Amino acid sequence: MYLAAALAILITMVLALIRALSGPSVYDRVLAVNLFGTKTVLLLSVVSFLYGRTDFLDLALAYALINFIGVLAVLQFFESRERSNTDEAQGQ
Amino acid sequence: MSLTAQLPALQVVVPLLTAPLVVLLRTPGLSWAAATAASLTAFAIAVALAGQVLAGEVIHYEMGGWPAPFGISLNIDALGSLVLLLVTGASTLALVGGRDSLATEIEAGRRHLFYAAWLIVLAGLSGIAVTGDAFNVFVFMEISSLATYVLIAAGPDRRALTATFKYLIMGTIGATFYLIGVGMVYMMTGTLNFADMEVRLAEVTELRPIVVAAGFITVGLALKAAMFPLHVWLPGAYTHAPHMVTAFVAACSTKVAIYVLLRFDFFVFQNNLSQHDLHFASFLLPLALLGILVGSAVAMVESNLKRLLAHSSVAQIGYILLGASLISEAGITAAAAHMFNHALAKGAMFLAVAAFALRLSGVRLNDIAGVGRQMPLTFAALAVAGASLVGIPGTAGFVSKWLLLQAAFAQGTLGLVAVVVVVLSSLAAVVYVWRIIEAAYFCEPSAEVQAAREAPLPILAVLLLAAAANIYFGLVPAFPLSLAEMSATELLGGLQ
Amino acid sequence: MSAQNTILFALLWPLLGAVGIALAGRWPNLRETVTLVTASVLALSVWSLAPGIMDGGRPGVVVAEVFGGLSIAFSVEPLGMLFAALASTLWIVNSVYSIGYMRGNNEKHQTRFYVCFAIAIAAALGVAFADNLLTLFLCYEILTLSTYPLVSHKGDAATIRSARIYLGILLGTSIGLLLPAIIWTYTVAGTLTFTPGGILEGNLAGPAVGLLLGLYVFGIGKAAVMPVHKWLPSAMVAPTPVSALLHAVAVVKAGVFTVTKVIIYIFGVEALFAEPSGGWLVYAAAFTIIAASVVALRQQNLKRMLAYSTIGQLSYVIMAAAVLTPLSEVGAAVHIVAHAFGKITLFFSAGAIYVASKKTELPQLHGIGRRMPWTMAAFTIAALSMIGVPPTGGFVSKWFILAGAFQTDNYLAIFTIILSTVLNAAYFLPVIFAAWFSTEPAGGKDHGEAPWPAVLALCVTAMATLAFFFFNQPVLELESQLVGRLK
Amino acid sequence: MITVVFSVFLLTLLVITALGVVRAQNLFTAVMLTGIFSLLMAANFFVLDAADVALTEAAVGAGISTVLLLGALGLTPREERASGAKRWLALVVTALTTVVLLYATFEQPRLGDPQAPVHQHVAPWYLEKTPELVDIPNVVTAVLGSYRGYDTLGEVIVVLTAGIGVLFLLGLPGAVGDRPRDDIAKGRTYLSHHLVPQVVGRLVIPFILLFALYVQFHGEYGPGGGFQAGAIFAAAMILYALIEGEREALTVISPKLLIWMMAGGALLYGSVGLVTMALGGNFLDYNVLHSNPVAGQQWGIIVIELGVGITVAGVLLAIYHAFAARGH
Amino acid sequence: MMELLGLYNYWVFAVLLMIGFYAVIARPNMVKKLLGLSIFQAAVFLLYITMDKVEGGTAPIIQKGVEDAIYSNPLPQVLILTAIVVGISTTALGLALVVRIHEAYGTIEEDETQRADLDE
Repeated sequence: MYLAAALAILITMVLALIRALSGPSVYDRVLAVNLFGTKTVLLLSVVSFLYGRTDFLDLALAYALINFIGVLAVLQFFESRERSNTDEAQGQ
Repeated sequence: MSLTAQLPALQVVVPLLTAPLVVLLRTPGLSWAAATAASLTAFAIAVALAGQVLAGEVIHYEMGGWPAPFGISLNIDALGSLVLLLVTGASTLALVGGRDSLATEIEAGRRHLFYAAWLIVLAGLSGIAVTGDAFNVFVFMEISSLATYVLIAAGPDRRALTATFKYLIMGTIGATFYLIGVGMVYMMTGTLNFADMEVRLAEVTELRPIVVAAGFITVGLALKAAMFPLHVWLPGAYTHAPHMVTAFVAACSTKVAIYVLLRFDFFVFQNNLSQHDLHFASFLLPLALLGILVGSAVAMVESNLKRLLAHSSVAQIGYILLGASLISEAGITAAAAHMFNHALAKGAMFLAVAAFALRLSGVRLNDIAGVGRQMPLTFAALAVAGASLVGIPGTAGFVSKWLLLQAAFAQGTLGLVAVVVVVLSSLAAVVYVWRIIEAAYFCEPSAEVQAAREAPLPILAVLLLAAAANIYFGLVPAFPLSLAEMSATELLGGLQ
Repeated sequence: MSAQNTILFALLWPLLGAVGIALAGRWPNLRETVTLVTASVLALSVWSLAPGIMDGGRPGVVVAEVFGGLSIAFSVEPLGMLFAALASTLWIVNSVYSIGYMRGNNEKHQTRFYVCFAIAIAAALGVAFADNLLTLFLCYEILTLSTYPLVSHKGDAATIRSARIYLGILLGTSIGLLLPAIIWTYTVAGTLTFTPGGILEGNLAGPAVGLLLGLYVFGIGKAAVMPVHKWLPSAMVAPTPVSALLHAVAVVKAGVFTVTKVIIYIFGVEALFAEPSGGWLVYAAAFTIIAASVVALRQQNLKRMLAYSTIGQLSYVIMAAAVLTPLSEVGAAVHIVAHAFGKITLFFSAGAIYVASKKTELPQLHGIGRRMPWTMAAFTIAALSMIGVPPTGGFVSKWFILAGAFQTDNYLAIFTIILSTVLNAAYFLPVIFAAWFSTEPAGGKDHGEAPWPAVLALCVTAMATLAFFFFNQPVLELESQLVGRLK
Repeated sequence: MITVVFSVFLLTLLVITALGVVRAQNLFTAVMLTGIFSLLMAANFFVLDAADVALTEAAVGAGISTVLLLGALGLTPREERASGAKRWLALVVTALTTVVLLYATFEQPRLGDPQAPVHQHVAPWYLEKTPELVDIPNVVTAVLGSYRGYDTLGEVIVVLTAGIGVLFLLGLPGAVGDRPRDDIAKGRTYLSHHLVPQVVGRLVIPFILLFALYVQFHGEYGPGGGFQAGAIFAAAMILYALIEGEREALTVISPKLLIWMMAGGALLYGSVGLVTMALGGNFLDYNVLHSNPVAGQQWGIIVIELGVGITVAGVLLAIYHAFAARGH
Repeated sequence: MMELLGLYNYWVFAVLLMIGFYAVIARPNMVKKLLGLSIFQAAVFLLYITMDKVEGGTAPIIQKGVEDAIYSNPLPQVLILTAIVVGISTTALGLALVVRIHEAYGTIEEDETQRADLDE
């Protein structure tokens, strides 16, 4: 049961990775990274159950939080870049 | 426990914990004073430890009170003590004399961070010299490296940044290689303690990973030690760093890497890998010889004083490695003695460069033309240190060159090649040191030079002290030599 | 004062003198007085050692143990005694002369000149008294370094270039060849102490001996065996008193002295004689003698001619030592003295001519004997000594060298001496002849003798050259101790 | 068996991602892929029973490191200049290194081999003695805090050095360099007109901080400890800065306080060592801290972990602000 | 088969090392170099963590009441915790340098900065 879930997650991870590698737009990549992070959280949870160490679910929680912050940082980065690009365009 | 018994820990802890304090001291003067005091204390501790070591003791200390393979133990033998003296001595001299020089190069608002990084370098290098644990070496290597990057990046122009970046990349590669090697040794022995490794290696039957580990450790440390041809980071880093940093770092940091190299190869591997000495020598010897030749040759044509001295360092590192690669008592004695003597000579020369830089606009050879008459004492110290670098009798450099040549002679035909190379490079040293002396003394001074005055008292005092040490240890070399001889006996102790 | 203390005193006194000279630098008269007093006291103290040495005493003193059983130590033996006595005595004469020359020429940096001179003398005494090769090497290098400022005295670009050659060759050969030779010696023999009979016997044999000898002979660049002679003509840019110091008092003498000492005390005369691979040295010396004489023949500049003459004369000493017979070893020692007196006179004369008339080239010297009779008389005597005509000192040493060569039927040496005598005559006699008997070219400067201290000095040394022919017994007795017996 | 399969799968993805990082011309893409790389690495660590390391790798590699890289990319060109040149020498050197390593692998112990030397020496002692000598469940924390506490002190100093270095190079308005704190743009951030991140962020920050404290003080019992806690705390404050603005973040934790945190944590750690020395023990010998050595060990570990946490949080935040302020 | 798969981790370590190392020495872009450096270091983390696994073991956090549990080796984990910290510290410092280099040179390509240095 857990194994099947794990397998499914792994396959999703592959798909996310393919999207991240091939792009083509940056938003594809951002989304792929976000998806990948989510899948990692899931994988961790499933593996904890598989190993019988459910006390490690904290870890998955940490991953989820980190993932959120990471995505926000990326967004901020984009916003700032677009802003500066438009500023430049207006300046010209 | 008595204070004496705590000295090995204090050796590292004093500068290590003064560093965060210095971060909090925001006035440059106060942070300088704290750093100098910590460095002086460390030097005093190193002297005390050297006294104990000379009395025939090998000092052990268990960090956290945990016994050897489980906790980290400190282990100070003769070679370690020698390196400690170099590190703390160089730092103290450079700090005591360097206040004015550093004040001109680093803006006041950041100077406390600079001094903190300086102390961390000091602590890191001392930490490597005292520890008996292979992974702890890595940690302290990274401590000292990271802080050294900060010090070098503080250099006056933008080239300091690129030089630091190059050093950062190569230094990290070196440290990671070392980490790979340690990992493989750990994999096959289950321990990180040097002494324990040696014992447990004897039982390992599958030696392939160990051989590879030996290779990685040697290459990694050779990178850190700036062995030819892995020295490419060194000239830039030494040239563009603040002058006092160069004086400090050039005197000791590569020697610490060589120290670890010797420890690993002689203590851990030599007994357990068949023909390791042969491999070690055949790897090291040609590179050492090439390094000597190339370093000397480039130094002969360089016109930037610091770059010239940096290339000379590449050659001098070759001397040390050459001595070690002879794998004889005489050779290692020479190597250890040369570590000490080269630090004295090169440290003093870079101090003199710092003194010149305080009074002149640059340190190229034409910038210092005729300065000998305006700054006679500074220049006299530079000349003495230069003589020591060349190996003129009566100076410290002569003693180790003598020992090195003697050790090479004892090696037969291959040794004769080494003799020829050393002799050639000594001649090159005559040339490049002479170019400095001639420029400073026998060329017509420019208007700027004519207005120059003698360097300020602190740096002058330190410089003269260093120059005097070059002469003193040339005439009465008993102290470093007995440490060097003890080191050789220790390193080769297992071989007989 | 015990002999040990005298040795230390003799080494430290000139250094002390140097400090005194530096302090007195602002008052030229006081400075020169200090120089003269220092020189006189030094000569006296060195001479006071002589009786003890004549009686077979070998006082020694260890200054410092360095490492590996090596030490900085000094001791006095006959050869060193001779060299020390020579150097310290000639320093007095040279100082007197310098006063005349430097003042007459209005030279700059006179204080530096006298200070470095004193240090060079101290180093020369160190070379003379060295008890082992390490000490000798140390003093040898100090001598090189302390004479550099003297050679580059003038300070212009050409002078610096020449001085660089001087320093480069001397330092280069000593570090490149002499130091390896010393270390090699130490490696095989385990000691570096000068020992009668040598220390290498039984430790080194075969072609290695010849090789080691080569390292020594060419490593001691000061001995100016070709091809490491280039520094001597280069050093001619120096003021004349310095040339005198180089050629007669200290530097080249230190070179040949060291070679002789190495042959006698390191290799051992008999051991080296038994080893055919060391035989090349006679050839090298012979070649240098002839070649230098031929080159001297073609010089137009007086000082350059004298320089090449020196190169030839030095190789006399080398050849004498290399002939390896007791008589020739004595001849080598004696020739150091004889050549010293002769050559210093010649340089003094050349300097005096320059001070008085600013003339440096041979063709300018026609008829100068009439203007400067004292100077040219001294010059003549000295030149005759160079050629080896009795009654001059040069004859005595040549006699011994020849006798030594005959002892072993070394026809090469005999032939060389005869040929070089002819060549010496060929380049000296025309100069003398022209000076006395040709007529002076018109339009020259009207001048007389040089300042009196210079003339006095060169007359004294010329007299010494003559005197040495008659009163050479003490020197012979002293040096006969070198080889134990005179066969 | 399961482990091996997981490992093989994850590691293959890891290699593909690494290749992607190296090949990507666009540095932003490379940074994104580095994030994936870290997540994969962390997942793999977790599969290999290294829970503490997995947590650290996630917090540092995927979190802080990405944020810093983006911060730097904001200040530098984002496109790598195309270079067609193949570096044959580099290829040969790397290939040679790899071949040497592969050569060594064949005599190395297999994954999970219980007979491997590493499991015979030293490590069993830790597992066996920790309940008795230190009595905390997380052996990793025990080794980190006590047996190899000296290494960990070194680690804190490494972090501190990085902080010192970045502040030295880039300055931090209000603490290092000439710029005052007010120099930084106030109020509006790039995210301030996006409602969802604003609301969610404000909601989540207290929980992240709470979680950081949990990781800090639960480190003796589960995965975690000062280092991870410090990183998570820093991440929370970075989040605050992202949604509220740089200057607001620097008002909450002032630059001066950041410097005090950087130095203070290390000093706290070191002073534990000095106290043990004063009490007659060796440096960092916690046994002497309490009449009961086991309690002493626990006290010691708690205090030094706190020191680690403070320094790491201070340094990571300071570094982030240094990069961010450089852009304004 | 299992025997060889048991070495797979080491091979991936070697390959990752190679990828990272290549990026460091062959790519002129400094940010890329730093990314390569982190891959290079991460490879070493993998080497260490691979060592700690024991077949059938679990993370070395001792469970109350479970008597016969096998625990993996805690020591490599501790070492790698330290190494990760060192890695991020190096990256942070390197990035700060890159930012400063960009400000000073206007480029972060190493060959271009070298040319600029030579022109001085």
